[in-house]
Amino acid sequence: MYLVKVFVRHKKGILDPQGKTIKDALHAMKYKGVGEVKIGKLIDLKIEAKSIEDARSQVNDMCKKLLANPVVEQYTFEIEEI
Amino acid sequence: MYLVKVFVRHKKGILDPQGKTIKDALHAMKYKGVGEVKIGKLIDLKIEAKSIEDARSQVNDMCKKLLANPVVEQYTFEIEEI
Amino acid sequence: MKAAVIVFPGSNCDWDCYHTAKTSLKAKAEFVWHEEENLNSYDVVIVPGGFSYGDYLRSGAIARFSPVMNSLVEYVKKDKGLVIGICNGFQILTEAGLLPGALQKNKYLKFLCKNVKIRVENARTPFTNKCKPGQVLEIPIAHFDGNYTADKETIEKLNRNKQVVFRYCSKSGSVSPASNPNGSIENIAGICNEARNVLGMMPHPERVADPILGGEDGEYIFSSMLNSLKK
Amino acid sequence: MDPKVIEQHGLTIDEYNRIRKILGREPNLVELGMYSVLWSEHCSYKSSRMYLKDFPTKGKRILQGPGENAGVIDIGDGYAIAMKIESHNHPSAVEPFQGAATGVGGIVRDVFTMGARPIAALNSLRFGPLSDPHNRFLFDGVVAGISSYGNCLGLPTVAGEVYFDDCYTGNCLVNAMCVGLVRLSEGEVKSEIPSYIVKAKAEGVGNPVLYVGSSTGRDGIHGATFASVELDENSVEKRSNVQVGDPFTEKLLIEACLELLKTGNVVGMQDMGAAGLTSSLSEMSSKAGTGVEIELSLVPQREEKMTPYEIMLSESQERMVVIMKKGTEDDAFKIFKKWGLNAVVIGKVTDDGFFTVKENGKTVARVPSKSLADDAPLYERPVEPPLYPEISKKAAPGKSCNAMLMELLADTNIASKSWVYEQYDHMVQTNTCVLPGRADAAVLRIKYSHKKIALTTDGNGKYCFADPYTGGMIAVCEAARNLVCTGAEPAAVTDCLNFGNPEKPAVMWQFRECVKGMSLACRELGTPVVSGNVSFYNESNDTAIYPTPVVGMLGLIDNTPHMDMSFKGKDDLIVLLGRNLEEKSSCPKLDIELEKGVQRTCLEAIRSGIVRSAHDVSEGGLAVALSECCIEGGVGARVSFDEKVNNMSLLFGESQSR
Repeated sequence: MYLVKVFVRHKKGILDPQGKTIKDALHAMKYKGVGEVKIGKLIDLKIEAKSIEDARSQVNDMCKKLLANPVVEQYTFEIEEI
Repeated sequence: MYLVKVFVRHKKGILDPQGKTIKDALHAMKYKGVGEVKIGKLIDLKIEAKSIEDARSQVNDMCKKLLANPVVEQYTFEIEEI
Repeated sequence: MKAAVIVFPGSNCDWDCYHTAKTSLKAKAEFVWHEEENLNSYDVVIVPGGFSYGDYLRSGAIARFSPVMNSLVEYVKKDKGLVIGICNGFQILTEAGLLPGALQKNKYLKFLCKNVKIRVENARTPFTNKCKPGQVLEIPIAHFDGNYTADKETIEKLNRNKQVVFRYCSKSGSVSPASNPNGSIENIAGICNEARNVLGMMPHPERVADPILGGEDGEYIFSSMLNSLKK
Repeated sequence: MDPKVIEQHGLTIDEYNRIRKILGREPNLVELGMYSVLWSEHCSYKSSRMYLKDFPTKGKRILQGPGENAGVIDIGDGYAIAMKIESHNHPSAVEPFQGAATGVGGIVRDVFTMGARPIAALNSLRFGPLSDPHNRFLFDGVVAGISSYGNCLGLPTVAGEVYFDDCYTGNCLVNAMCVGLVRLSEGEVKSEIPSYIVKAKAEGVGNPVLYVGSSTGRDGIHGATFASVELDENSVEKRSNVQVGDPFTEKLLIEACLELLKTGNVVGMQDMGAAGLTSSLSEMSSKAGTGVEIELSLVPQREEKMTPYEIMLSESQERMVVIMKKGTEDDAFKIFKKWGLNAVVIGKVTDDGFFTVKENGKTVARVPSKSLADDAPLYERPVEPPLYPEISKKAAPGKSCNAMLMELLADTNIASKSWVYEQYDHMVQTNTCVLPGRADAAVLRIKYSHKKIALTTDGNGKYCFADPYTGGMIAVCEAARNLVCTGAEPAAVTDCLNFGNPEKPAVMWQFRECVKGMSLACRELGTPVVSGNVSFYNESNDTAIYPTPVVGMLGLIDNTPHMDMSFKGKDDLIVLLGRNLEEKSSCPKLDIELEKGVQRTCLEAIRSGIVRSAHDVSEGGLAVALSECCIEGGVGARVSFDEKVNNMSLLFGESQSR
């Protein structure tokens, strides 16, 4: 059994209205030191697989097909055996 | 300048309809090995602060007040100087 | 004339499109459940609005893997008839790669339901041949993720091939940030594919195809489709 | 049983002793939990039931009055409307988004459990002033919650009201209303409108009890008793398990349940509301005079090792109980499998009148159903008019009329609510003829018929605080007036009565007077009450809200034109119906005969075709009403009066029946 953390972020150059709104809100709450803010998705999942390589290839597949939209998003993930 | 990654997740026991629907979709796409799936928010932000302790305390504050809803969410974060 | 209205779990404008297909398209309308796989007998396929799979993960991200989508891709490749994706339908068509680009969260991070003006950018498509170029139509939008986005090359290609069919505009027809409700690049509200047999648009023409609802500009689109199918 | 545990369950010692007498023994913890929920104010109406009897509930159009999940009204052309309004105030104060979202989910289930397809939603919201950031947080979260849930269902939110007043700080009011449509006979036209009205009865000994919908978790345990307990500072932490709504599952549930009803094999159906399994099954078996036996190991569970106590009191959302004819369960399994939902037989109807709960064959609870659902102790609480000075309206310190008008138009209680309703999809299902903001009520057409219906929600806490009796009458009259201004004839009422702590005589007096006033107005205007809800304990840190009865009303338009409020063309005449009075008290008088006369005149004028728009005079008086008509119409207006009333009262006075 493997524990996977998938991080889905906007591709560079793609506008992130949510990030900007939250930065403005933080400034309004006197956190002046805050620079750029970006919002992404965090997907935690458990997966049964024959090996860590097998798990890794399945997760890559799942990200390409479903979990991330290649037109506007990019993904990275961490994987550990539990 | 510090680079912060904030992970916001549902509290234990709080229903996560998105996670369940995505798990069912992955099963329908023949990824039978997938167990529980949970969806959360990933917030990347940069912050100017006097020290790493100061940055840490500001980020904790921001999470409690805005970035995470204490009633249904919990948060953790990673911080590194850049 | 036969029209198919695809129903995904969570579609909620399916009955609205069914009624409009009968009244405005004068078609024999039928529902096609997302697990069925045969669209060849239909002249029109409508991918309706709604919240397929609750809009979870991304609008249309899961619906695109339904069995019916394989036959829709075939249907488009073999140019069997016209496909119109409205709101969630447009999102599903982009996720499935039948139309380029993606629909992101609205710029002001709020769901938005209101009448808006859109300008006909290309009056020579099966969906707009009853309109004059530059004509302004008033058609309502109702979405949280209508912010059309694509990379520079895609936008240039869309403009070059005249695939941009509608842009959000003002009452007088001018396209400017002021008349852009959701942050879409270059006010894009609707596009078609190169073959011109697939249209995706965020506004809901089926909601203004009956005078009692306070507007009839949706009729321009359905009568254009009827007109092009008769030839 | 340790008295502290009893008190924690919101039960008094007398109530506990009553339970012991019923059972002839000490209740165990599961049984105590079941009684604590069913005998809470929220479920049993123990402090209000004696006064609710005042309401008129019969009428030639009324097919189902109070007592079922929703009221049902015959609107002609073979169609009927099911409707109800309910409050979700306390959960929204703790977590606004989910509190409001699950409020919508619950009221929608109350409607389709009768067999009607939900076709419209309305809501009535009240918050503290927006100057306070926490009130802004609640307001933003509640609107976003209603929007996200309703829009996902494809249910148009077509009308409502939002008010801001100091007394609602710390105690926001979130009342959600749902309207459904059902055909009275199987029509020939293929349509999405079902034609099988079903009641919430567990009839037919041996019939299987089916659990359908989402799995059970620890959501909202003590939700029902929580609704009957005053909020205090630490109530925020206590609520670890907030109820979370899943509108996607609810949409599947609507389609699956309506499809199942078409088989004709459904004997009874009810949504799992407050305390899920406990309230639904006890009410269904008590109504049918039967008993029910269930096996908890068969209940689909989302979390591990849930105790019988947790399963019986869980308020997980999007779950229903369905009683099928013996042997027809396969219909349910097939249909619910198609829609990807649980459908499991968890027990059967029995004839011993008992609610028997087993876990792996061992009985963990066994109580008479009737004692749970119907035999809660009824209280005649002490009643005493409060001693507080008449709050007379503060005369504007010499402000010019223009300045006064501009100030009123900018007031959050009067200004445009487009920021709110543009977040609601108010057009889906293509029936909305009059969009929000355009008229005094929403107007929807009924496809395949010549009928149209008008819908509104109205209430005024300030008036009821000053004079509950008249305030109650005004709440009903104003709702009726709003419907009449769209050309509709008022037909029926559903009400949500939001009050403070009933154990305080002043609150109980306000409640009794309000109900008396509302009852009279309902009788006089011929609008019986078909359903409703009472929400007490809207009080925190010892300050109660204004007594706020909210009236949801249905109006009918036969084959005649409907109206909106916008002034249309040049040289149209502007006519004022009713009398302008100079009134000192902050609750204006209401002359019911004048009200009936004004409404009938306005309706007949509209039906005769001589009227181009109509608008009632409410908050902000005549000047605001005229401004609203001009703004909506994009035109100006010139008016003149020769009245004996001073300018301030004439322009801004809120005298009724105009």
